[in-house]
Amino acid sequence: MSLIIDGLLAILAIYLALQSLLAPRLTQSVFLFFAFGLALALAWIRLAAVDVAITEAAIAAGFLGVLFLDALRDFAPRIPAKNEAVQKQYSKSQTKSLFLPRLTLWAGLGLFLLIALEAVWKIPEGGGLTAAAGTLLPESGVENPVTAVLLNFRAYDTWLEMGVILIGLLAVFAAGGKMAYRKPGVASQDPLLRQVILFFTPVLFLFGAFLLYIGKTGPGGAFQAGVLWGAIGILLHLGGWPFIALMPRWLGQLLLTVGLGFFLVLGFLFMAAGGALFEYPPAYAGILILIIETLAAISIAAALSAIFALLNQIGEEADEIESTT
Amino acid sequence: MTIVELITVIFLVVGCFFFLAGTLGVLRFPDLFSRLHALTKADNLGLGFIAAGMALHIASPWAALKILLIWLFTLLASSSTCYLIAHFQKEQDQLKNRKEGE
Amino acid sequence: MTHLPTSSFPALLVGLPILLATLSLFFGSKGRAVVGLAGSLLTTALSLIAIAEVTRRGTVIHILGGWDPPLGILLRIDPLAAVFIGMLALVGVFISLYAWWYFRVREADTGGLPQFWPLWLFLWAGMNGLFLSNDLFNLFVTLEVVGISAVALAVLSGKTTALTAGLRYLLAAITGSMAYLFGVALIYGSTGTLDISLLGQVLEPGATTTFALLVITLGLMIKMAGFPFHFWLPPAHSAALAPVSALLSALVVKGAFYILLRLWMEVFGVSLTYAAGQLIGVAGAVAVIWGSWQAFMQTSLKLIVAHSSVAQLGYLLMVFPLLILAPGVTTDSADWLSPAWTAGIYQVISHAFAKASFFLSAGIIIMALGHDRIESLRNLVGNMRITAMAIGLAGVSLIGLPPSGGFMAKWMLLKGIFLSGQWWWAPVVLTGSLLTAGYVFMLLRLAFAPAREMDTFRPVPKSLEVVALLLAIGSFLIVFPADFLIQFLESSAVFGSGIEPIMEGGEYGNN
Amino acid sequence: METYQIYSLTSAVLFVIGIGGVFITRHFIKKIIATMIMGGGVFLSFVSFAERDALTFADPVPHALVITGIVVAVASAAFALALARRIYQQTGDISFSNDK
Amino acid sequence: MDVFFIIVIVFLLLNIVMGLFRVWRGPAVADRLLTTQLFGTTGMAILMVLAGYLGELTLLNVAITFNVLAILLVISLVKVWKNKKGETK
Repeated sequence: MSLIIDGLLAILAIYLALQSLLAPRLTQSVFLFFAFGLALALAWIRLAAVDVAITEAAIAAGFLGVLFLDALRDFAPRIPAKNEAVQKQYSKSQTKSLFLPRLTLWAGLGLFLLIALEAVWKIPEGGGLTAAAGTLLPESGVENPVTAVLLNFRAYDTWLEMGVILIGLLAVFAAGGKMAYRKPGVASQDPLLRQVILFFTPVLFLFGAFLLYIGKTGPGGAFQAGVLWGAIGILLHLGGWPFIALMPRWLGQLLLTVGLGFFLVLGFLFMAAGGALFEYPPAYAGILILIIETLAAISIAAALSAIFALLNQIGEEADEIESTT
Repeated sequence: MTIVELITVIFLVVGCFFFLAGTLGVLRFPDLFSRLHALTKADNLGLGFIAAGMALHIASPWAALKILLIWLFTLLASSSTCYLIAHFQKEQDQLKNRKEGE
Repeated sequence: MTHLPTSSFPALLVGLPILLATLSLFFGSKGRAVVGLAGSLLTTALSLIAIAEVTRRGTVIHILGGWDPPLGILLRIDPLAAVFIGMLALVGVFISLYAWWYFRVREADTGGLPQFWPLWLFLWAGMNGLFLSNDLFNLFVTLEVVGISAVALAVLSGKTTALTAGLRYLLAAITGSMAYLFGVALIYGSTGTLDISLLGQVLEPGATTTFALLVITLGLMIKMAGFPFHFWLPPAHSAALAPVSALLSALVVKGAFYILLRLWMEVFGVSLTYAAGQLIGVAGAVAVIWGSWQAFMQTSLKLIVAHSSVAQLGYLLMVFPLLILAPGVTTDSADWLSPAWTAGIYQVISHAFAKASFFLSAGIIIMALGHDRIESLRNLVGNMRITAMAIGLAGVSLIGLPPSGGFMAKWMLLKGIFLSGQWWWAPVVLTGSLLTAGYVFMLLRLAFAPAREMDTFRPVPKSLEVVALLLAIGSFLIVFPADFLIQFLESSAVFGSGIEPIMEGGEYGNN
Repeated sequence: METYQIYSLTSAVLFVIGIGGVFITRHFIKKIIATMIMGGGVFLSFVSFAERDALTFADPVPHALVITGIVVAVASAAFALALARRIYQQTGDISFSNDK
Repeated sequence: MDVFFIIVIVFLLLNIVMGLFRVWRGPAVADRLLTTQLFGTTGMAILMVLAGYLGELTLLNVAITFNVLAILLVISLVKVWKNKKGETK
């Protein structure tokens, strides 16, 4: 009976994915993609992956949504006006493409789909690592198995991944060229907007802290908390208080690197004491993991809000160029 | 079927009705402002009924508190949303009219 | 695998560059350069010490967090990984030295590019992690570290061509890693482990494994620009700044090749067929011919070098058909396996040295001329003797003339081809070499030709030219320790192994 | 048909839609969305296998891998968006010009 | 009772599907944003019902996450698209 829900969700997800690629307008695409994120979040819940669902909710509903919406303003309003020639060429080349190559392309994709479906249909029962994780869980220092895997059993992956976030920020810097990033913002004039931002800032902070703490025993943890805290930075930036740009340079750099750095230095310390990298004594594992998670959440939050601020700056620059021409 | 279950069912059905009303409003109303109206009023009412029904069903004070919090936040968020979007659209319309007037 | 001696070197090889990269973020562009160069030297020293440790103790491992696989992650340096790490360290340190002077000279117009050094150290750490990792998902994370930092380096100049090429590169990289990850998901679902050594024992053939092999190969082919997914490579590599082009072309693409080689030989033996090897060999052969021909047709130096990379990567793919034996042949009777492996390893190393030298020389020429159209190379010998020599030597190594490392690679490849009886690859190798000779000698002819119009050569620091020349000489010097290197590699379990495909109608056909 | 099978089949479909979309769509943003859809498919397959292998709790390893993967995918998507916007700002192009 | 919950969830999902029409139609970007709000609210309702149906109270945390981040999109639209022509055609 509950398969109806699953079937409906599956059809919805596939439909949304297809439509977000086929929709003729970019805004349609992007908003259908947001809806796709929601469908996925519901799918995670049906599959009993609440940790993943919180992450997806935070990322898809929050961070990615804001990034795409911010990117849309570059593309959406001007395409019909400015680039009519491009548009014409665009539609022309679409109709011009030959029938036969298209047919081969679609046939190839169809064949690929069929063997993909066969592969997942016939997949043998691997058994997974549930039992292994279950037996070792008491030694990990936390009660939530997902947190145990993330911060203890496979801490190396998590650590490298925090490196990836930092690299992502550096990469956005690299793509941005030599832009004047440290512009003081203009505080928003709208009283309600200010109140909303001021109200939601502590709410986001408290809920993030709650998720961070609860991550020890139940769904939640550093990433979810990091995204929620990053949303604070984004809100403040949007409200005209770009505090990341205004804080002293060293403090910003400290916030960005403290998660990655502390994680590694702690690992090196225990390695010097005779263990392996990221090997924690079981008695202290719980408290060490909590400290690492807190610092990691701070770094993730700082990195995400800085990424948003930089992308937003690219848009502002584009606006300025447009308004001068 | 106990009396609590009956109340839960009634609350959920009423909630679903309001959700349907809200969605129909979003689909059928002619302009953005009335659609906003339908969405932010009816859906929140629907959510409130469903929240109340589920709080009764789960019957744990901690969960009830969380559900209440969710509902209050949603009320706050959607009333601000309503205002902000309406204000935004008004400015956009004005801007458009001015541009067309030029 | 867990019975092998443990060592801290694997952890340090990844940890140290990342620690230094993180540290360098606290400095301005000058401080970053100092930390970056010091970090490069330190990492190189550490890599060499680690290799010495491996020659002494054999394969060493590091069990991260003390959790045994399959739940935990294991890092290991076996001789094969040690050779790749050594190549990365030696080529990397020269590129670092070049970059140090390059950005000092160009500080006025690039602002010193403060992002270069931290990204380069992150890239280095990611490459080290990739060579060391023994875990499929961890390989994905290291691939992403390498991929994102590589694209970020490629777009540093901020020019439109670089940005467009960079976006194409990034989309290809994301698509490649997602395809790879889908394969990993299927393998995890069907076996419940991610550890490469364990997978080699438990993986069963079947539709799922075959599809996983297909998407993983597809993803890695996109990442290493194997034909027909080479489209992103020439624009991205030619539009980047000179030190970046060098490290992208010489080092980064080798990462995906390394994973492909490891996974085919250590994990997917059960699913591979003779035809699969032939197919990837054909892709390699087409890449050799197409890339060399395209390089021959280009008129700007960097595009010639970038297209030549497509061709040289094709040679790497042509090793695979030799490693998968025809039905009925056993590993013991196949005496071409050792030459084929040697050819692959030597192709990787000699291409790394020669291509790095070539791109660095191209950077010097751009610095001197302001552009890199080849008709202005006239009288290069008169103006910049050292750079002309570097281009000549690197070109000779790419063609595969004795006594270069490239010669060693191509000669061993031909030996393997003839011993295995797969003679149809031989014309491809020879044609590729002829075409390579065509564009290299075209460049050299121009370099020796008397100047027709007066192209002004601005002075360029001698140190830059010397670094490029040293790399070119390096591609010759690597031939001398060949005996030692092959002996060292033979202590690795995977080196010299071949795959005996299970015939149709056997276990594989029934599934 | 089990619950996990519905989702693992869906994951294969999403993966193919994504990989097709990357090559077929033209607009930069749509290409980026296509890579994210591909990622969604991959993560869905991981989590569906985790549900299949559940004992008292679902297999935590794929959940952890997916959380890692989502964050990695977001970092690369942010970078891709930055590149796409800069290209549009400099040239007005919304797709790779020499795509046929 | 379980059957009833499933019916409610399916009903709410169909509600979302109907709402998609507005994403398709637009016409203004604000209209499309409106539907993401609709999805958010409906999604929260689904989450609550699922929490009761599965007896998994942690799902409420997912709902709160949706809840506190839903406002982010609206604020970013309002701030970011200010003085933009918007999509009118």
